[in-house]
Amino acid sequence: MTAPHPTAQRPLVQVRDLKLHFPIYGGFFRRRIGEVKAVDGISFDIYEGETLGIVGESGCGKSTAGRAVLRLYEATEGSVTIDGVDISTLSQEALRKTRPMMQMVFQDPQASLNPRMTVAGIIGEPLDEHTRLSGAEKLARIYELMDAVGLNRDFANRYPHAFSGGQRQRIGIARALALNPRFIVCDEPIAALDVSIQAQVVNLLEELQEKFGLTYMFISHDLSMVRHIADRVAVMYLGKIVEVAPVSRLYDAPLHPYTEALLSAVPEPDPSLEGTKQRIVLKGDVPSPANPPKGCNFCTRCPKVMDLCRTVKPSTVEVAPGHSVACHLINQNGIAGRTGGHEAEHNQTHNQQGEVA
Amino acid sequence: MFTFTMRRLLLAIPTLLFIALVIFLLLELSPGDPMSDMPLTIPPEVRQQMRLALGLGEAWYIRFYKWLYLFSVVEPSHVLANMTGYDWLRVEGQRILSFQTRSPVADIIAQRLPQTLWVVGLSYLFGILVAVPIGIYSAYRQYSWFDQAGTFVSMVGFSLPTFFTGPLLILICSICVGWFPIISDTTLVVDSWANFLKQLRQMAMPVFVLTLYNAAQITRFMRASMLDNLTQDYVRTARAKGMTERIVVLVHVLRNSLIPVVTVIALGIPTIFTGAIITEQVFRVNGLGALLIGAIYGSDIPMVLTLSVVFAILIVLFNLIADILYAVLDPRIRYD
Amino acid sequence: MKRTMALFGAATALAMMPLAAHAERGASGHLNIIYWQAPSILNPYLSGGTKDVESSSLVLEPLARYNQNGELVAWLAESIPTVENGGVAEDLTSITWTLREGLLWSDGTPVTSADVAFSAEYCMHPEGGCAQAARYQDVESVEIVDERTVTVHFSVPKPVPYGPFVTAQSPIIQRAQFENCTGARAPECTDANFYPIGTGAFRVVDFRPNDVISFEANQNYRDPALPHFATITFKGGGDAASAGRAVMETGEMDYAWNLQLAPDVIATMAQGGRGVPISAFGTLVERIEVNMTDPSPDLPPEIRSTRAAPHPVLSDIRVREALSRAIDRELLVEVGYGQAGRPSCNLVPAPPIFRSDANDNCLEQDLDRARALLDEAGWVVGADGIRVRDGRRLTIDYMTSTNAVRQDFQALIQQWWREIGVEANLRNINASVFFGGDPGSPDTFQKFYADVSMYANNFPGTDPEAYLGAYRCGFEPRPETQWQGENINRFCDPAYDALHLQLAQTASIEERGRIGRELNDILMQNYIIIPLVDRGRLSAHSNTLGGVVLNTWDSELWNVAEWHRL
Amino acid sequence: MTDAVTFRAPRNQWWDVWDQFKTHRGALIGMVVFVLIVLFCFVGPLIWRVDPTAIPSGRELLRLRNQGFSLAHPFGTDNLGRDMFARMMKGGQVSLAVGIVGMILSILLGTLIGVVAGYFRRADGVLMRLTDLFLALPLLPILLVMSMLFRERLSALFGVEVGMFLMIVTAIALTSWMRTARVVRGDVLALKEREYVLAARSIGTPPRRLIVRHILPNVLSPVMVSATLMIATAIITESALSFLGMGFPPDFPTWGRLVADGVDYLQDYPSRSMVPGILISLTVLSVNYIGDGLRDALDPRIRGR
Repeated sequence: MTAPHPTAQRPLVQVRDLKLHFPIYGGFFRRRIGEVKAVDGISFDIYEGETLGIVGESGCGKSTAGRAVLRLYEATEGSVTIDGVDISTLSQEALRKTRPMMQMVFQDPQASLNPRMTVAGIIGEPLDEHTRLSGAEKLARIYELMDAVGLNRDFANRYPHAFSGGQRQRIGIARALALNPRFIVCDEPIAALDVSIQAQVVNLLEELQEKFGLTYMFISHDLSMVRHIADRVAVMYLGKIVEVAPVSRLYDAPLHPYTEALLSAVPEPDPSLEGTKQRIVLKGDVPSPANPPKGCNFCTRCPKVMDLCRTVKPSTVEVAPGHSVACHLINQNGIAGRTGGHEAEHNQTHNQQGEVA
Repeated sequence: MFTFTMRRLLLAIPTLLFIALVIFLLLELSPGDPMSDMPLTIPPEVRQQMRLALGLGEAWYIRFYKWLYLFSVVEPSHVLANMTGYDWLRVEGQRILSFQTRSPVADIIAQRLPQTLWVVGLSYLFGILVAVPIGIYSAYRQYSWFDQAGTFVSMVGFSLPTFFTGPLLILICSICVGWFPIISDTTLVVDSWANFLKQLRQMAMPVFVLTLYNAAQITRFMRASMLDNLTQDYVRTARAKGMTERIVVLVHVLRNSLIPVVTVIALGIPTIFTGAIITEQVFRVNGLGALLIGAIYGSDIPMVLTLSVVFAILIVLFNLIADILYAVLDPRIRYD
Repeated sequence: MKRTMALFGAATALAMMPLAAHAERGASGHLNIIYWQAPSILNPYLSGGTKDVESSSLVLEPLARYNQNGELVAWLAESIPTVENGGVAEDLTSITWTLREGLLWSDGTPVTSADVAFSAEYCMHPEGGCAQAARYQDVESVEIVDERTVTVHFSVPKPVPYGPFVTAQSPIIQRAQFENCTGARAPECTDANFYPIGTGAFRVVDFRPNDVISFEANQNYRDPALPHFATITFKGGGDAASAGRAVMETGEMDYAWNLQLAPDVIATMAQGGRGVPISAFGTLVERIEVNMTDPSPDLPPEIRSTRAAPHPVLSDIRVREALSRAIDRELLVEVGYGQAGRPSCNLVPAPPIFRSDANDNCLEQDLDRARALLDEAGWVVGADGIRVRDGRRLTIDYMTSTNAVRQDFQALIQQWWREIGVEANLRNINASVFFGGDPGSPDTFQKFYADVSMYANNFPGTDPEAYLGAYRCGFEPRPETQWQGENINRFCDPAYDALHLQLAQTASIEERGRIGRELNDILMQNYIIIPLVDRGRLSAHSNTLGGVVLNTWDSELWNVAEWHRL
Repeated sequence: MTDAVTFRAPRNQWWDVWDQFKTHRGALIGMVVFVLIVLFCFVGPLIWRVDPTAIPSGRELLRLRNQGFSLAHPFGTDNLGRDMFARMMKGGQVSLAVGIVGMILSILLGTLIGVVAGYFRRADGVLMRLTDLFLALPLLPILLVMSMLFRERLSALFGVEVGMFLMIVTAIALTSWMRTARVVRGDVLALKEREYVLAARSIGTPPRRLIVRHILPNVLSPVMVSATLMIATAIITESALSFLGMGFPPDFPTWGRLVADGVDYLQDYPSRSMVPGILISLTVLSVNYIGDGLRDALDPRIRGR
């Protein structure tokens, strides 16, 4: 599980300065008095065949970002180019035509399946929308998909309420695969599942990626799972990406204080090491995205906050190939050995996990 | 909350204006004519003159504008003056005159209001008083014989049209048995015990019929709302804490169940004023409902328009009150 | 019907009895009257509605009025002016009235000729919208001769000069009260319109429009012993059935007006034993008006139902006669009106001098004759029993206002017509639309977008000149007149017009009777109008109420001063 | 929509609904009664072949009218000698048809407006104001105006009776859709945020099909409940209109009309208004019970218990 060399591959998805602001109306005349900056100017690329993990606390805008990338929400600003097509400017009809290329797997397998449709109906819906298969062809395709995700063919005529959570998520995955997409946004696909099932689903996703050459944007708050599946990871905080790096680099040498804090919270599987782990506990709450801090978004909770952070927004700097950070510490001091201690520690954990994987 | 209320009130103004316009145009388009109940012996020229004297010669928008001015400025000033006793509040000039009676519409409405309030208001009150305990008990003992009977009676309550129960009651209670008068004496002043009894007797039948209907509806709401709450976790918790059943049901469950019921009751209040058209007709209670239908039959445009807009105002107002009540009673709901 | 007459006679006899027991004003106590149509105003000049005119007749009185036999009797006037007694000018252009001596308004002020003249002025004001303006037609001026005398000058000779100030429809109102209420200001005087000061036996204590009125005896009434009742509650609203019940069954009310109910319903109520129904006949005739013009919707609107397009079927007198012959009028009366109706073959059924007996053959239903007439007209019975001629089915659009009795009549007549091979399409229209006269509505009786229509009409007073005048050429409703006009049938016959002109110039009552009958016969024998029922007035009074004399020529309450408790 | 697949159909969830419905005794009885009434009105005339408008000819009428219950005339005859049994069937046809068609129109209108208002944010404000407006409008003037504007055209197109029927049904629908619209809008607002709707959008399902496939089936249960209540409301509204003289004309039997006509005869021939009155009440009662049962059966919380 080495990071693919970014430059060697073609970016399939290019997100540039994507913003999604939900307006807030208020006051006597319901004027627009502000906006919730759910996604506030994020940019990243996803290369063909790779998995980009998006991590962050709940409410940081990662799900919204995922939906905005697929243009399920209309972005306020910015562009999303998938396979050379700028989907942020397409007409509704043209967008509809490009939908087969990009699909989504949802967080809650219960809520993402229409309780009044059969499994066959749910998996077949994309086929109805985008293909003109005959009844038999469609059925064949549905079975094929069910086989692919490991569902018993006999279940085709059942309704979702008859299935377990993991099976439902398989249905959702089968639906996403129906049109042979190239890019799938997995929006916390395992968050609502039992731990034992989670691994099955993630493994399924990996299998499918290999088999069909899929590109994933894998949104999760489960850092260990992301580490397992992702090739590169982007860390989001309050609508912004604070750090992007290949998975090993990020886990081994996080540069942003927030990333550090997040990683410190990952449970240590080895009890002997548990004691040596330094947990960074962040103080205070996440500020409201309607009213983010003036300077760096993280300045209110950052353990290493400086005066500069409170007034000036940090710009994103590429500190190494494929590793970008938005932090004044980096900008001022370069990558100087400030975080060295941590690096070593994480290297160790990485190795152990690597063995497990 | 305050801005929410103010905003809703302000928004209500264009809504009401539009309602007034729609009703006016409907009446304007409607084929009825205020002259239609005049005897045929009155020749056409004279009818035409009478029509002109009613102001029907002017273009519709002028008449609408005039009505609007009178309704929003002159009439409120008179109502205010009558209520406060300060005569200087009155805006001089013509008032909204009914075609049928040639007298100010507001005066007639004020005259009819007490009768409607007495009969319809009282039956609404009785309806609530009867319905709430029945609703509580049928929910508490769901599927018991009491619940089944209560359900049946309340179903019958709103399945029996008042135009059917009314005459039936008259036949039984007035004609055959002779308990109650069939014609309500609207001049009766309750100043003695005997007159009070008389008033009770003449109100008995219409109040009974309407109470049955109102109670039927409120019982259903009360029962459903109680049922919703009885299955909630907090009820189990309360019981587990060792509270007596009486306190669990009458304090915890009832308080929460009343929230939707109170708003339903508030929403129903405008119907007290609009009167029960059919019941009033059947029992000859000359209230606002009877006034409205009489005015519609007589194509009395100013009367119908004024009454309808007053009703519309009440409906809008009580909708708002219901919303506010909901927010006040239910801490989960907040308007900003 | 016999029983009615007996009852009627009894009531009259009672009224005539000397009433020693009730020699004192107000001795009879309280009277309850119910009108199922509620009065909305007590000024008959502002509303022509019968309920309003009759309720105000308790307070306001005319100079003269008609009694139950249709004879003119002096009321506030000393006597009836005629040509013979010099009250009416020889050239028929003026009439001089003299008030009784010592008349007082209920507020104690004297009634003068100025009040009389003012009453005319009030109604004749062009902006007042006076409902009784027709009674003051052709009045040039009202001259005050002295305190008690006025002379009315007409612009044309008036053979019957008893329009102004006669009957409850044109009473005398107090000048002092209404002085500032003329013209456009008339409707603003709510107090005056609700509480008129009058000379009648009662004065208004409390008026609630469309609901109830309280009256008390007028302490200044001219006869110190009258009225017998001290107070009246005049209740309005509801329906005829409950009004009848309240009088005849529960005894809550003493007098109920105009009980338009099915005869068996009335009979059951009468068994209640607390009151009796009374009836009397006037000039109201339920009839079928035949459209002489083509109401086909295919015609352009400027021609449809106008004389430019004669009716393709009904222009044939034989068809019209057949339609009339097929009807069993006795049965209609039996089903619809009982003692409140009798079969009629005339447009003018009364008074006796105007009543023709030349058309009585219509009383007998004669289906064979009707069939023969249609055969003769070339209408052949088709496969489904409906007659056909030149590919056209004999179908008739039959409209009327919505009303239970009228729909029963429609059903019966439809059945009879079917028996002679005529198909009737029934239509009924809400009365407020049908009689509304809105030129924009297709459903008014004036527009007559149907082949035949059924309703009732009568004439005020006892002289049918104006009534018969409606059927002259040029009086038909048509687009140019905004569909206003009284010649509903669009009948036009120059001979008829000439004869009517003759009537307008004749003063002699016998001669007027002859011409009137002749005009009636022309209309009847042309089957322009198919009369059905002479509709009487049916009211009811309590067994304990005496002095009621039902009068169809004037207000039913005309002699209320003499009503008393038995 | 889905079922090209046809083998071993698993138990449709409607069977669960039916199972629950069956346990509600009132609803079951209500259903039986309602079906019986419908059969009486629509199949009855095929067996009882008496013309409800036939009047005995000539003077026979006087003998044959106002008869009581007998074998020849199970419900007696009216004041024109017409058979009340046949009139009751005929009247029932109209009343039930008004109830059912009025309900369908009202539900369609209410659902349409509710869905549009709930789904398309931009239409929401306007449509909800419209709902308020209609809630505050009096029914009677609307009916009068409609009768003027459309009667002749409708009569010309469909004949007098059908024309009048369409008018009344439309009027009832126009003045009763608001409650449904509000309920549906509320549900749609909630449904719209469900993930499966988002999922459908991510597939590229256009709004129209999205609504039909994913939103409508899921608002079905509140709609069905309000539909049953609507039938009852429509029957009563029509009856009340006829009673007030604003509905069908007197020569056109409907239950409401028959009650109104019979009221005058209440004393002599009480059955004349009692029978249609009882039929109205029975129909409304049974429909209300069906609605009650449906409400329980369609509520998964209750069904689960």
